[in-house]
Amino acid sequence: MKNILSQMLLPQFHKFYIAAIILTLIFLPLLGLSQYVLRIMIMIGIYAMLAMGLNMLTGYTGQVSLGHAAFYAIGAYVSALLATTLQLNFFIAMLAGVVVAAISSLLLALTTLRLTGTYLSIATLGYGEIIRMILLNWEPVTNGPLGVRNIPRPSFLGYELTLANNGIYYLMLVLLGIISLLCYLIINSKIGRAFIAIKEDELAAQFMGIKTTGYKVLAFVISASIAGAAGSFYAHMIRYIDPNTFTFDTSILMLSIVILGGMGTFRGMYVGAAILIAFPEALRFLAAYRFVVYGLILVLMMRFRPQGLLGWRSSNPYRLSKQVSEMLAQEGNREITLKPFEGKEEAVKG
Amino acid sequence: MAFLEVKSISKHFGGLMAVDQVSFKIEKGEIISIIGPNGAGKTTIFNMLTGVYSIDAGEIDFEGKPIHNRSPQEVVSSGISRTFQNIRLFSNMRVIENVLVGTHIDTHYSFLDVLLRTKKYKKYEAENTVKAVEILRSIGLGDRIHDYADSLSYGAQRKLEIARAIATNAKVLLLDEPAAGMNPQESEELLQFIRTLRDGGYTIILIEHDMSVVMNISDRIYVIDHGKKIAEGLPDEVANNPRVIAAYLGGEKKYAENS
Amino acid sequence: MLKIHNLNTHYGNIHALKGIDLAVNQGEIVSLIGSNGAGKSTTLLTIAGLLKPTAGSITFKGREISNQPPHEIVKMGISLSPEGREVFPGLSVSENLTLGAFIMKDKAKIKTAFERVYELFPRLKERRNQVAGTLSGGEQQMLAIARALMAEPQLLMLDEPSLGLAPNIVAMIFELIQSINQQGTTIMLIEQNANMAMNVSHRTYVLETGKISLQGDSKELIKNQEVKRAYLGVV
Amino acid sequence: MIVQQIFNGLALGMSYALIAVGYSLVFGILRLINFSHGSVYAFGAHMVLMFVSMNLGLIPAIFLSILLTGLLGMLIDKTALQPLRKKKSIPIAGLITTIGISYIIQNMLMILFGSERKPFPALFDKGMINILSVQISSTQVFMMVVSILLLAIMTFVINKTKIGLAMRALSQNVKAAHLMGINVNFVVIFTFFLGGASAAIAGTLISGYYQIVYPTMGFVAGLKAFSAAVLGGIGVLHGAVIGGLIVGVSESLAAAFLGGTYRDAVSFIVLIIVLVLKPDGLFGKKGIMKV
Amino acid sequence: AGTAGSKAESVVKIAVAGPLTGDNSEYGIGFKNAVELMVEEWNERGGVLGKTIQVVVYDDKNSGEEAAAIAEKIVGDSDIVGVIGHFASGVSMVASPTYQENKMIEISPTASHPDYSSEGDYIFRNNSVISAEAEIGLDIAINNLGRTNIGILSIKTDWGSSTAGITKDLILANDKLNLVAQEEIIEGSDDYSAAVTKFVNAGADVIIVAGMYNTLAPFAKQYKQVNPDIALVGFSNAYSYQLIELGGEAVEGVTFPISFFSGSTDPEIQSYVQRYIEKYGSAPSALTSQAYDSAGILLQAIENAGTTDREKIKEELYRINYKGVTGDTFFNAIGDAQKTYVRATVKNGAFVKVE
Ligand SMILES: Nc1ncnc2c1ncn2[C@@H]1O[C@H](COP(=O)(O)OP(=O)(O)OP(=O)(O)O)[C@@H](O)[C@H]1O
Ligand SMILES: Nc1ncnc2c1ncn2[C@@H]1O[C@H](COP(=O)(O)OP(=O)(O)OP(=O)(O)O)[C@@H](O)[C@H]1O
Ligand SMILES: [Mg+2]
Ligand SMILES: [Mg+2]
Repeated sequence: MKNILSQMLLPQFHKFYIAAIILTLIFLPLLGLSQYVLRIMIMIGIYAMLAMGLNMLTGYTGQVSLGHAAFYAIGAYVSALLATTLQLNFFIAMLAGVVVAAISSLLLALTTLRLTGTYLSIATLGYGEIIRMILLNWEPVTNGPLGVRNIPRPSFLGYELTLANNGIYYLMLVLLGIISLLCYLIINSKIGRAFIAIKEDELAAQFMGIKTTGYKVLAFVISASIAGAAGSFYAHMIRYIDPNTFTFDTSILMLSIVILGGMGTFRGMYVGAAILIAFPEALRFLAAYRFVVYGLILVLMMRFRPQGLLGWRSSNPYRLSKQVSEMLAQEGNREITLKPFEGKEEAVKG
Repeated sequence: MAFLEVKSISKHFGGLMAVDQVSFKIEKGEIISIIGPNGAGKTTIFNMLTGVYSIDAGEIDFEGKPIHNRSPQEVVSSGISRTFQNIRLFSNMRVIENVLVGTHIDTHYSFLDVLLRTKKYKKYEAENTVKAVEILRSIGLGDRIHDYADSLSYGAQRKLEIARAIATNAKVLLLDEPAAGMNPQESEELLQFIRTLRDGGYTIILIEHDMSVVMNISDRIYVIDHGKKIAEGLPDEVANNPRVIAAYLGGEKKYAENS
Repeated sequence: MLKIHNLNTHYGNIHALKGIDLAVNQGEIVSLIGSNGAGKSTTLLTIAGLLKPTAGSITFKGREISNQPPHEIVKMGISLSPEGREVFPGLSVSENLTLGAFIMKDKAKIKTAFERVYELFPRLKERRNQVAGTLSGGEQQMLAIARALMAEPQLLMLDEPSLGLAPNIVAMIFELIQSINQQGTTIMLIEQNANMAMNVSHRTYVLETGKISLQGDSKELIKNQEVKRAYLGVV
Repeated sequence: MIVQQIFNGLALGMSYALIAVGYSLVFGILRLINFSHGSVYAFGAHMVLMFVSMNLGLIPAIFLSILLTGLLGMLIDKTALQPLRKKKSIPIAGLITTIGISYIIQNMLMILFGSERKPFPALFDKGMINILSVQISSTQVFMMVVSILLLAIMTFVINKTKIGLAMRALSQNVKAAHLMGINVNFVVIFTFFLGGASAAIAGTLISGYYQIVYPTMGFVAGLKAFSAAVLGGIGVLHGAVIGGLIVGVSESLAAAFLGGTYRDAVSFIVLIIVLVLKPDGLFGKKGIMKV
Repeated sequence: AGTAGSKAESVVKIAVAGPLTGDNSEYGIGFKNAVELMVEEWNERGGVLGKTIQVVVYDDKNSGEEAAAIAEKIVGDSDIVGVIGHFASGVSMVASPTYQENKMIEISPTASHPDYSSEGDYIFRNNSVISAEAEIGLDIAINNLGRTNIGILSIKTDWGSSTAGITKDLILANDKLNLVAQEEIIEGSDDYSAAVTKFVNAGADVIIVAGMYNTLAPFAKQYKQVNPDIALVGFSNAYSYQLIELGGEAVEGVTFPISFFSGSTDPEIQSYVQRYIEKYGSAPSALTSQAYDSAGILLQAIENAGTTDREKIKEELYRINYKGVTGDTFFNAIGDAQKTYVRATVKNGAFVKVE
């Protein structure tokens, strides 16, 4: 039994699973799911995006943000305001939301460069609250507590995407796909390795020549941009936003997904989001006890899997690209003499 | 002009003079050792060389250029790399990934290359991976590349630290007690490995309390006590220096037994 | 004094100790040697109660201790100077030492214990107000050993006490081991420098990948060809 | 008016300080941000209310509540956090656990007591004192005295007693603490007891001051208190108190000169400015980093 | 969707949506209680159109995200003829596009956002209209309490800010009145000392408080410690027995406009209050009573329409003139309830009408 299971987890099967899941997701709406279920799927998608972004910062780089709702809010507001006042197209408005979220995260990261650990977390928490206060107080622009209403739905080539025509759902899938791909590309590069090295041992990372502050700022900007994109999508999906959506609770929910799913994993983000968004809905029958049980679930899940649901070390070998394997095979087991680096062109002397 | 020259550097912590006007130099391809009693200031010298601490006075020149009071990153990119007295690996990364992090500094592709998976990206990734595997093979960790760093035994972890330091394209390696925690057999292997590095052209500065290693490998030895240099010279000279014996080696020359 | 029977310890899936049998008699110095990763440290950690064995028994003075929490084991008179020093980095040297005597109630005894370790390690006395985290590696090692001595244990376990120490201090430590042993403390010793360990100890166990492969009188084992080749670095 | 506003801020700050001490205590020992502290604080206040309604008298009610809330702290550790320690999990896992616990406590309080604001008996209400045209209520004075007392006791326990030494040792190196013969679980549970008891004291005093209790009372106050603890240098108890006062005064002044809706923003801006200038908080020690 | 009338079911469902968990659950639970009470009364009389009325309750935790999902759930159930809810305007407005698109009637007893009811013709509000109430509030300050140095305290929500804004304009338009200070607060803190000090220093003799009971009561307490002579004006949504419970002596003399008065001699209101207390153990507040009437209005409209076809019911709603416990209610063209107000004050720990 265990053998079959571990067989199924072999890397050669991975592609197959991923393809199967993607296909299911694509054909799901055609099965006549209710709009209620669809909406929940969309919320799961949004939180998966948010978690994916926060994961870059917290899961991989080890910087715990307790104020990520701020970037979610900025993306939502910038995009919503541009779309309602200037009638900008959704995609352009979203781009603007992403850019502003990125810039604001850059400012935050640059001011808090010297902070580490809990001190950084609290600074981000403070930042989240400050942004919310700005949304509430800067009435001429944000409309204060009245929020922004009548946000246009996304439209694509003149075709309006709604819940009913599944357009919103597919847009969510596409966005989530793009964000996942981006994260995948970044993590599987020197940037990703630098992120993880910083999380593991920042000082040692510096001695590897990694400009740690630069990479931490980069992680901030990447994760804030993703949150901004998710915020923009949320605003155009829900069509009314006010400061109450972007509270500390929202930041905590994102963080919970990242940790519960498994920091520094991809699959954990989808599963974590699915669980934490679907549970409150599934627990409706409990009435007043709904969030008591929700809390209990959080406690129990951490108790039994403190490293996150899907946070295990892969027992698969490290994947060497074909090119590398060939180069190594060619080399065989020939004796290697290590020589110090002398500049690329210069011949090396003994 | 020496390859690496330390000119009368000092460092104090509060009232404690941890390093007091220490000077030494090393030529390309040499192995020198810094020895001395516990708390003499050896690790502090490494910390000043690599930018962990700023220096209170003095100068450090590498290849004719001053490198003191630079950030660790700048020091590494100039070609000086180190290991730590207390092992500092990226424990949740695999062995090969640890070494790949070491190649970071020599990976010159941009963010755009990453997103587009350009040829440049692929070339660097492939070359660096091959390089990493080669380093690991040569240090005897070729069959452990897939393991996670913290599942290695102590001795293997020390080797991995050295491999990671080499991967940064270092010309000078600063090794802080590399043989600590190794049994005589393993120290002997390490000794051989350090020799081959030297033969390959690396310059090495060693801090070590294991005299069987120090005396057998060093071209020259500097002895520090209470932050001050108290002796320098060839291994034999140092080993027979009464001051060194009194302050450090103790009554008998135990190292001789194992050579 | 200490009897270990069929001891098994796991780290998750890793089977680190695979049925160890070992005994330490009152007044002995017993050394434990073996290559990297053989399971030496694991054995001591299991005795100290920091790791829970998955099978087997450990009795100390006739009492089963494998099911006891670490602090109870310390109270019974077992003290460990662990691998990796494990000092309290933010506390001062003297606070570290005070903690070494945590289980002792008698103030006067604590005072003499302080005097004794300060005499043994004048460097620690000199630095008694420095926070331990800023000590040099060797100074921390001294602190770890001194701290283990503070509780005046009946069984003292030292995991690589010479690690990172200057040769003259190493020599001092080995003299110390012999002298406190003569004063009645039983000692279990792990050393990479097997030669020195076997020179001071009465008996030696050789560990290989979680199992005892050899055991016997240190004086005899030191002549064993296999031991010589594998652990003493002489061919 | 400025003087009056500063005094208003000090009184408010004292309330943050009272809560902050509990955060700081648990963080100082366990490196754990105990997100359940805010709801434990609300729990403490509700228990007083419950015992009062059982006609036990105010003082016995307060003591019972302190005891019971302390026990709740112990229960939290025993059932939820101790298993995590056993598994040597990453510290942040504990954070999610405490969030879960805070959900449980808060929602249970709502089910049992309702979410509405309920009146709480006034404590030590002897009217206002007027000093140089500054109005101070006797309750405020009382609150300050108790906070300083609480701080003094806690500081004494941590710095001068054996269990305090064990607590500090534990915060530095758990493995070594075991080896010293310290009963780690006991010390942690004791810490949680102190944390819970201090939350109950804070809950009682603050509720007595505002004469209000409700299940979510610990949310915003807890957030501010936690920031205050960090501002002062988390883990340093007097830092928590000073941090609380700074947050309180900056809030009060912001409300006075910019308007009430800016108070939160300003207090967080002050927090960030302080941290940018002093990255380890006002009294925080720099982490010992020896390479 | 939306033609539930074709079904030959023997039940008619009404949904209640509001916070049943979370910080605002007291209000959501009030909704649920009130609607269930109203439905019980109707069912005792034989239901509506001969069918039994059933209440289905949805908890939105006062969160927009949850409300959006719930709305989909509600419109997916073709037996439901209308929704009483949601609580906060922001939450209502996330859900209302879904209701509007699916021709589901929504009557919010509490939403106060100025634009809420213009979300569509199926979207109604049975809450007081801010401008009308603000005017009366000010009139109370001047004529009932005889004060002219006015301070305004408001909570920073759509309702609080709008009320404060309108009140302020009215004061500025009147030469005899002084606006001495205006303060806004954010919910979450119970500390009003900064605002009190400012009002005191500005020499205010009356404060108009645009907040619920949970702002008004502690504010009164803290204010009266410093200045026992201050006069306070509240609004109808602070009308709740909890105001007195929480404020004690400090709320003596607080006066507000109300459309629901629990001490009314009207037998209908008497019996409602009685029944409510019997069933739930506490007196109904103004907001709860608005929910009670909202349910009554919806049911009356169904009866008037003679069908469960939601389009027809909606049209009936625009024609209705409902005599409920919160006074006579009719909706204007955009779906806002128009109400008549009386004034009440707290005297000797009870609400009494001001003549
Ligand atoms: N950050 C610091 N603050 C205070 N004192 C320090 C600090 N770093 C080092 N020291 C002190 O400076 C002295 C030199 O320390 P260093 O680590 O350089 O010694 P070392 O020669 O490497 O010794 P060892 O052989 O034991 O590793 C020691 O006495 C140490 O206690
Ligand atoms: N924390 C751990 N997690 C997983 N495996 C471990 C852990 N610690 C030790 N091991 C494994 O257990 C085995 C025994 O380790 P142990 O530390 O006891 O060896 P040792 O004999 O003390 O070696 P060394 O001489 O290197 O100190 C090794 O294979 C090691 O890899
Ligand atoms: Mg050193
Ligand atoms: Mg070991």
